[in-house]
Amino acid sequence: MRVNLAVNVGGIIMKNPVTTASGTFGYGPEYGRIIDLNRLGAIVVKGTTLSARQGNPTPRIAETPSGMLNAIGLQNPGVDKFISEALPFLRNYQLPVIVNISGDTVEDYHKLAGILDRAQGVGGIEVNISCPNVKKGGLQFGSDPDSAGEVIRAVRRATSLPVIAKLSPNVTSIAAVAEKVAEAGADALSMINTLLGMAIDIKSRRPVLGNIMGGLSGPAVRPVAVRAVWQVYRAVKLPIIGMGGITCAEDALEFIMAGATAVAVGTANFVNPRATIDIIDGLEKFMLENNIKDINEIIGIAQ
Amino acid sequence: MRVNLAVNVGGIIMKNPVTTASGTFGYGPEYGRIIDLNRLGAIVVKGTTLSARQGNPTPRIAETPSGMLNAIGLQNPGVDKFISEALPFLRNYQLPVIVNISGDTVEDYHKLAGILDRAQGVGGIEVNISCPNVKKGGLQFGSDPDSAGEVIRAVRRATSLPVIAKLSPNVTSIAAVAEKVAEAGADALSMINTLLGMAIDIKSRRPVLGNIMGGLSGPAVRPVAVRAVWQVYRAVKLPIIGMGGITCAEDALEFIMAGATAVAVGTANFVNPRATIDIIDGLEKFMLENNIKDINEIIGIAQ
Amino acid sequence: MIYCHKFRILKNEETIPGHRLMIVDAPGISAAAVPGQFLHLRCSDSTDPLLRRPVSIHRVERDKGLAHMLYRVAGRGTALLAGKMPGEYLDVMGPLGKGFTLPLPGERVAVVGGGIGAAPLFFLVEELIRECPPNNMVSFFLGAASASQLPPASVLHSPGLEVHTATDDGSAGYHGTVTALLESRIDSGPAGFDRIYACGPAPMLRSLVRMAGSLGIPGQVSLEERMGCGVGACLSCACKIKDRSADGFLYKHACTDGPVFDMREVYYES
Amino acid sequence: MIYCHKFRILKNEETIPGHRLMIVDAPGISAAAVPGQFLHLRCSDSTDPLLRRPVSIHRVERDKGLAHMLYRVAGRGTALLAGKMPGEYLDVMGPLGKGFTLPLPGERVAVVGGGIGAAPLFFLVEELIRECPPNNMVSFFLGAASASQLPPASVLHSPGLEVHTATDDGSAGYHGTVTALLESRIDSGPAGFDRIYACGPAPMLRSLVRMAGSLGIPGQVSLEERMGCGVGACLSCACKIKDRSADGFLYKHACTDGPVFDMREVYYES
Ligand SMILES: Cc1cc2nc3c(=O)[nH]c(=O)nc-3n(C[C@H](O)[C@H](O)[C@H](O)COP(=O)(O)OP(=O)(O)OC[C@H]3O[C@@H](n4cnc5c(N)ncnc54)[C@H](O)[C@@H]3O)c2cc1C
Ligand SMILES: Cc1cc2nc3c(=O)[nH]c(=O)nc-3n(C[C@H](O)[C@H](O)[C@H](O)COP(=O)(O)OP(=O)(O)OC[C@H]3O[C@@H](n4cnc5c(N)ncnc54)[C@H](O)[C@@H]3O)c2cc1C
Ligand SMILES: Cc1cc2nc3c(=O)[nH]c(=O)nc-3n(C[C@H](O)[C@H](O)[C@H](O)COP(=O)(O)O)c2cc1C
Ligand SMILES: Cc1cc2nc3c(=O)[nH]c(=O)nc-3n(C[C@H](O)[C@H](O)[C@H](O)COP(=O)(O)O)c2cc1C
Ligand code: FES
Ligand code: FES
Repeated sequence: MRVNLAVNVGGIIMKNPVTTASGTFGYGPEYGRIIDLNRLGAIVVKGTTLSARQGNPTPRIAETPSGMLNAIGLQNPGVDKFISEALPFLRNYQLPVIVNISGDTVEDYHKLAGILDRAQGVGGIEVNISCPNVKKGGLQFGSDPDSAGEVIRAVRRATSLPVIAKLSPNVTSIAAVAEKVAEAGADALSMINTLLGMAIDIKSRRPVLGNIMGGLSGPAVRPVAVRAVWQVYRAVKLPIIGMGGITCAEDALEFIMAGATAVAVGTANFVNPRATIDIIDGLEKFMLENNIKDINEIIGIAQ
Repeated sequence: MRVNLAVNVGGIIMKNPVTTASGTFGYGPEYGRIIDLNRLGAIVVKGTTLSARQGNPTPRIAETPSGMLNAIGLQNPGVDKFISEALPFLRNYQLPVIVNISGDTVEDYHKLAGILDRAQGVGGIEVNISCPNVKKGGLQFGSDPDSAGEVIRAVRRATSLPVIAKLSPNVTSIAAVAEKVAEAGADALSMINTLLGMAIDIKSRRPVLGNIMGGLSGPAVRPVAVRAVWQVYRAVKLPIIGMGGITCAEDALEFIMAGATAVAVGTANFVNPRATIDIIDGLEKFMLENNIKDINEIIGIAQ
Repeated sequence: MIYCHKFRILKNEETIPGHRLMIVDAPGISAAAVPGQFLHLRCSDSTDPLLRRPVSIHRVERDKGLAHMLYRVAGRGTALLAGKMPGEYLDVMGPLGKGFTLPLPGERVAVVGGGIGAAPLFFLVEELIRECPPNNMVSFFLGAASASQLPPASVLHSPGLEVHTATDDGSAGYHGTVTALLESRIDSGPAGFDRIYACGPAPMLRSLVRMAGSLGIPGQVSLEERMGCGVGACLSCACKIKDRSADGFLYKHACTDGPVFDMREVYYES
Repeated sequence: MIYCHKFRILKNEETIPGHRLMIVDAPGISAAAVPGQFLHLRCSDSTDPLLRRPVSIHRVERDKGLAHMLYRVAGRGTALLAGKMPGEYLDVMGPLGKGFTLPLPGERVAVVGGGIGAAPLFFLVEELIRECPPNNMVSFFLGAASASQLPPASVLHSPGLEVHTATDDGSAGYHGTVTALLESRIDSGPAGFDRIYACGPAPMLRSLVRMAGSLGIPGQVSLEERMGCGVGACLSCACKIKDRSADGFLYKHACTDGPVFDMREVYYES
């Protein structure tokens, strides 16, 4: 039997449903020395802003039970350098490159989308309205359904590329945000970004992270992420890229059965740099063993 | 050196800052066969409603990475039976008994508070406006600052007992809810209740829990809980009972340093039935080793 | 008295494929335990996996102060248990739950175990042999998927005991389910049974309860549910028990009201 | 080539109190590694603790295909490492990072290690001895809290090598910090140093960098930061490196730009 793993995420054709979570996979070359990037369904690169950002003071990460906190603070060289220095490498690969963008203002998002629209080799834009680690913008946009819609509308106007809205779990109703960004013209949704968290070093009596608060990711958050996908799948008709604590094919299947069309692997890359490949292989094996011809058959099957 | 562990939580005098999280410690006798209940700073009993509740279908729990999901559904015998059958046992102990209450309507909460106000041996009322596992009421009240305030106001009118509002982390701004319940007359706050989550059984292709969604608790959620305490400590002046993934004295100290006056132990009881006692002993040891005379000195010290 | 601390492991060996016998040095537990009770085990010091795992007391050797457990390696927790070496210490809580009530003098007893459900019944059979002879006849019915999965009942040899086996594939004993075997014995023989004790997978117990009910034979079954606390505090291990309420049932708790319940009490949806 | 799989542990023994030497059978790694590089270790199969732990390559035995690590049992991850038995397999990723650049022919070299920071310097000293003799004089300065905490440098004996020790409590060698010892040697002797290599706690490196700067001696230091990925993907291991920007620094990453940096590049707040 041959099985079909290909999925269509709002116009982005992925040869399998496995991509990378922004900020956990650099720009490709980092893990390209360990795995064959061409096997991925798509790659989502580190969050990009209009101008370069230094990021937050250290420590930037802290380990927590089955998870980690990060407060990187969107360190990145800015969109122009991204296009001139990081994108050429990625053009060598046969896979959609999804660029994750962040801004301080709606105008920033609009500009970023316009610049990327003109860049060669960009397969889609993931709009991060949910970063808990920057002072302005970020989570602020993502926590209010109307502002979230406004950002997506601005991006939509600037580009014909597929637009993915990345949602935050730090809200009372993620479905309400999903509805607004759907109305605003998003082609797909990705979820979840990190949960706002913190840790305290009882020896120094100070927060562990240089930035005080950070984003919680990893297996610890998986139940929250699966729930978010489940809820949003019922609320809107857009394809979903599910993420949050995925470490293996079984985890990925939880998301797919809850309603995700694709999945992204984040923190697990740090633990097992071959996690994405193991998941792709594991999905295929599961399909063969369970006589599933097309992965699309089981999207949302648990609903 | 003698150290002072006693704290005052909105009028509830606790001989040490360690209590139990509602729903994880039954009504006392369950763990009373293993530990000396008199050593606890207070006991918070299982959620009580006006009339008896059957609770949700099984499975009611599922294990997740460093955590667990529960959807018990507030199974309880109703407040009258609680008073006639569970409370007499607790009157034998020298410790404040805090009764956790839940209702479908604001009126329910009002009535419950009135009934408990007249019962002998109740030291305080914890108002659960954050239970994710019941159809009506529960989380619905807790997710909207104004409804939360309304519930607390109704309880406040019905009783002169200390009123503790138990907050949900499933909101965009927990500080905003805290402000409203403070205005409404709460004497203290407790946080966090469980995070809304779910798990899917990929074999059956169905949600694991009988109730589909459930509440995530245990060490996995600790960073979210510490963050909530930190934020609320800055927003309102009320004492906080911190909880969420506390397993040992070091964890408890994280909460205290973030701003909690007391801490509650939940899921950890299931893993280590002596967790509460170990934490009390551990806090005293920490104070002796670090020359802290009064636990109150370090409340919020990391701020 | 509920013990809860680390006990030394004396043995942890595969017995039948995929199943292991663990013996811990736990005099207090072995002295206090009654058949049908269980132990709640912490499989790892890490918070993942977090919860304890309930495992029945398979046998006790009171004179040596030992408690035996027979477990199937089912998932992560039991796999971690399987990795423990003799000499290591295991965090054990117990004995927990309500055990079986012994029969009346002279009653003819059928003890029916399906799969790993047989584990606690060895303790029961030994207790029946010890407490009830020579008046009670005990027939132990053991069912498994195939011959290799049958726990060896030879340890139990005693004059008053008959052991019957059934396998799904017919590789040993009766070819069919253990319930069908019991039924055939009741049909064929003159000697019926006055009391049935059973433990095994839910569908087996269900058909057994129905059969016993229609034959009017009283008995007890041991039920399984997911457990958090093991002591009645978390209300997770709910089992439906018949009740005159509108629902027709109320939830009791396997860890404290059970795991052993009267067959007539167990509520099954029709 | 970055290896990432399970390697067999050949040895895992306490050397000095609280410190252990682990040897893994990893021919590819030992052949490819250069001094100053590190390995990223998964301490447990569970998700708690979740992240890998960076540990330097302490030495290699290329002929036997072995990689050595010398580690201090600092917390949960290293405690789990300490529990591994020879014969078990360890998930190792590496070699990672940029190592030390060897000196110019004829340069007099000071290698300065504080505490467990000495670990990677053994590999460096061995490489210096192998690659640079007879032209380079190598002085290895080792500092620790007390005599019992000094890693034995006897393994390194070689004609071109001088070993000097310092302890905080004076129980062995110079009484004081290793930086003070180095300073005293520079002051007293006619022979200064042309190049300094160092690894150790942040305050030690800071004062060493200042000293080397004021004396105009070039060199390299190995920095420590909390690491996620180990390959430059997560941007967590940020180190401040001097830069002409408004901030005066930019963040480079210990796992890929380092952990070894030029002393003159490292940015310290004044
Ligand atoms: C009262 C009682 C007595 C038992 N006695 C025995 C025994 O003597 N021998 C034996 O082999 N097994 C026994 N079981 C079943 C045993 O508890 C499970 O096989 C075990 O918990 C599986 O854990 P795991 O981590 O290996 O599997 P996983 O599937 O990874 O476990 C995931 C979660 O589900 C729970 N779970 C999984 N299967 C069961 C189950 N069948 N019953 C309850 N919870 C389950 C686990 O405890 C855990 O919380 C008993 C169960 C109960 C309730
Ligand atoms: C490039 C590099 C090389 C190193 N080489 C060695 C070596 O050869 N020998 C040795 O003993 N130690 C070395 N360390 C330090 C070693 O990584 C830490 O001691 C170890 O991570 C502690 O883990 P733990 O779980 O035992 O401690 P915990 O304190 O429980 O760790 C908690 C978290 O903090 C991180 N962490 C704690 N201390 C450090 C630290 N000093 N540096 C970076 N992260 C830390 C851990 O990785 C973990 O994520 C090196 C560190 C780096 C960055
Ligand atoms: C170190 C780190 C950096 C991240 N950076 C970004 C980012 O730049 N933009 C973004 O949208 N999400 C970022 N995220 C969030 C992840 O993309 C992902 O949503 C989250 O980590 C949950 O998935 P996981 O549990 O698989 O890691 C980052 C996460 C981590 C751990
Ligand atoms: C099995 C279970 C039952 C619970 N029942 C209640 C309840 O009845 N009322 C309530 O306010 N919280 C209830 N909770 C939430 C806990 O009191 C606590 O807020 C939460 O579990 C976080 O703490 P923990 O991580 O220490 O368990 C319950 C939690 C669990 C695990
Ligand atoms: S396991 Fe907690 S009530 Fe039974
Ligand atoms: S550890 Fe991830 S960038 Fe250095």
